[in-house]
Amino acid sequence: MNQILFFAGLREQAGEESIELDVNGRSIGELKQTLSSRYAIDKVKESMAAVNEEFVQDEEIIKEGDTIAFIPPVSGG
Amino acid sequence: MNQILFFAGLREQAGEESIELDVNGRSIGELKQTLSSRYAIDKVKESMAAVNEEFVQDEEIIKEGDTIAFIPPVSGG
Amino acid sequence: MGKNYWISDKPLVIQEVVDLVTRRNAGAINTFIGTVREFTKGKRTLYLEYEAYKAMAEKKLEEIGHEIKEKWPEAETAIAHRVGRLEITDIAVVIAVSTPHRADSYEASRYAIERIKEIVPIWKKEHWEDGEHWIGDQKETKQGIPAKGDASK
Amino acid sequence: MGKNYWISDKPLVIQEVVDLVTRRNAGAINTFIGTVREFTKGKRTLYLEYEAYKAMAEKKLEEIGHEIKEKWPEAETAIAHRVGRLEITDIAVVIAVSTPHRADSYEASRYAIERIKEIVPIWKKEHWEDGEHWIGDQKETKQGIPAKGDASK
Repeated sequence: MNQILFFAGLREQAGEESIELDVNGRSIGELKQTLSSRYAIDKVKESMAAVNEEFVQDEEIIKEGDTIAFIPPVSGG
Repeated sequence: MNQILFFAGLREQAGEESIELDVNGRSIGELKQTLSSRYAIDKVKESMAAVNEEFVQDEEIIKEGDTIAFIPPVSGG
Repeated sequence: MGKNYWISDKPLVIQEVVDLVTRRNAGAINTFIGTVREFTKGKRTLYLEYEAYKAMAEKKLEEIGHEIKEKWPEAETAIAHRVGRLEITDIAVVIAVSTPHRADSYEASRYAIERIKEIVPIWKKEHWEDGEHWIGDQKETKQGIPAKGDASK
Repeated sequence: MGKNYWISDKPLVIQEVVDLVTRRNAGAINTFIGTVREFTKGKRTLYLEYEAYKAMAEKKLEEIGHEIKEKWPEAETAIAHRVGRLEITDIAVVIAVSTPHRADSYEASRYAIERIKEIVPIWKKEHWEDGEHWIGDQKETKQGIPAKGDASK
């Protein structure tokens, strides 16, 4: 299983802080596609992604147990 | 009369924090000359001068009651 | 505290951040303090809410410290960022950088705030009289990993 | 305190200087803190002594504040400088500048420290293991009045 985290405006769109999905072997790009089309969380498209707290590209392949976070445009400082 | 103030290395050379001299009508340049030749305070030559707490040039004419300060190279901060 | 980079839901104390970088071989400490401003382009903010992906945000702050160390080997850096509800004039972020000489302290501190705005997963929501909105300043809004050192200019 | 520019023989408190420039319309506060460094070019400092022409120094600090206001009309500035004996890591100067946006706070703060080193009648004497010496960083060492804005670059 994989935990998927949402933050800020993306969290509000998702209606959840996190969900669990088995996406082992899928790419981040594919997961974005799924979240956007099946769950209507289309803000993932403008978000960066992190796996286990490190930024990754859409090509990154998800492994069992990875935590995936979607990072909408940041605005700290 | 005029009060003449010395600071830092210049004060140490003068041996005094201040002296009183009547230099009404003289220029700052002339005063530097006097201090340097008659009182052996030659560091005034590398110093800026202030009259009543404002920087002035050597051409400035001193008036009765003016306070003259000699400002060696500053090193605050 | 034990560490130089942290996210907190408590008010930030400038002196605590400065203390972490004060040392015998530094002659200069630059601090940047980000506060909540009331008006932005004529629009009045009532208060802000900050949210962070805490574990990752602390890691990324520390990573900024490492980037600074690469660019300015003699610099010491500490950064604290607050989350939760902040009122006008409250402190959102405190950066402190100490260096032997002053020019580096300014440059490294500036580098830190620019990088925070690029790579640290923290978000603010503005609350106005007529609504609210999550703000995204991020330079990199498309997919991709923020490049190291893009902020240096 | 009642004023934003002062010379003190007491330890400087960063927060007090920052408080003077904190306001609802500032989103950024930059502070520069000058501390006593132990080693300069391999030479060990034991302690420093700072001396000021106090009345004129406070006037000149205020003048720097006015120069900043001309260049950055929305900036608020406060500067405190300490005199007397200072030990290693003690704070000699605290500058705080608040502005609506961050870039100006860095630039104005930098301007302030450069101008302090040009026009404010304050001197430091270094005490080393083998002697002591009054330091003169001043850019204008010949006769003449330091020009306004020479520090801006």
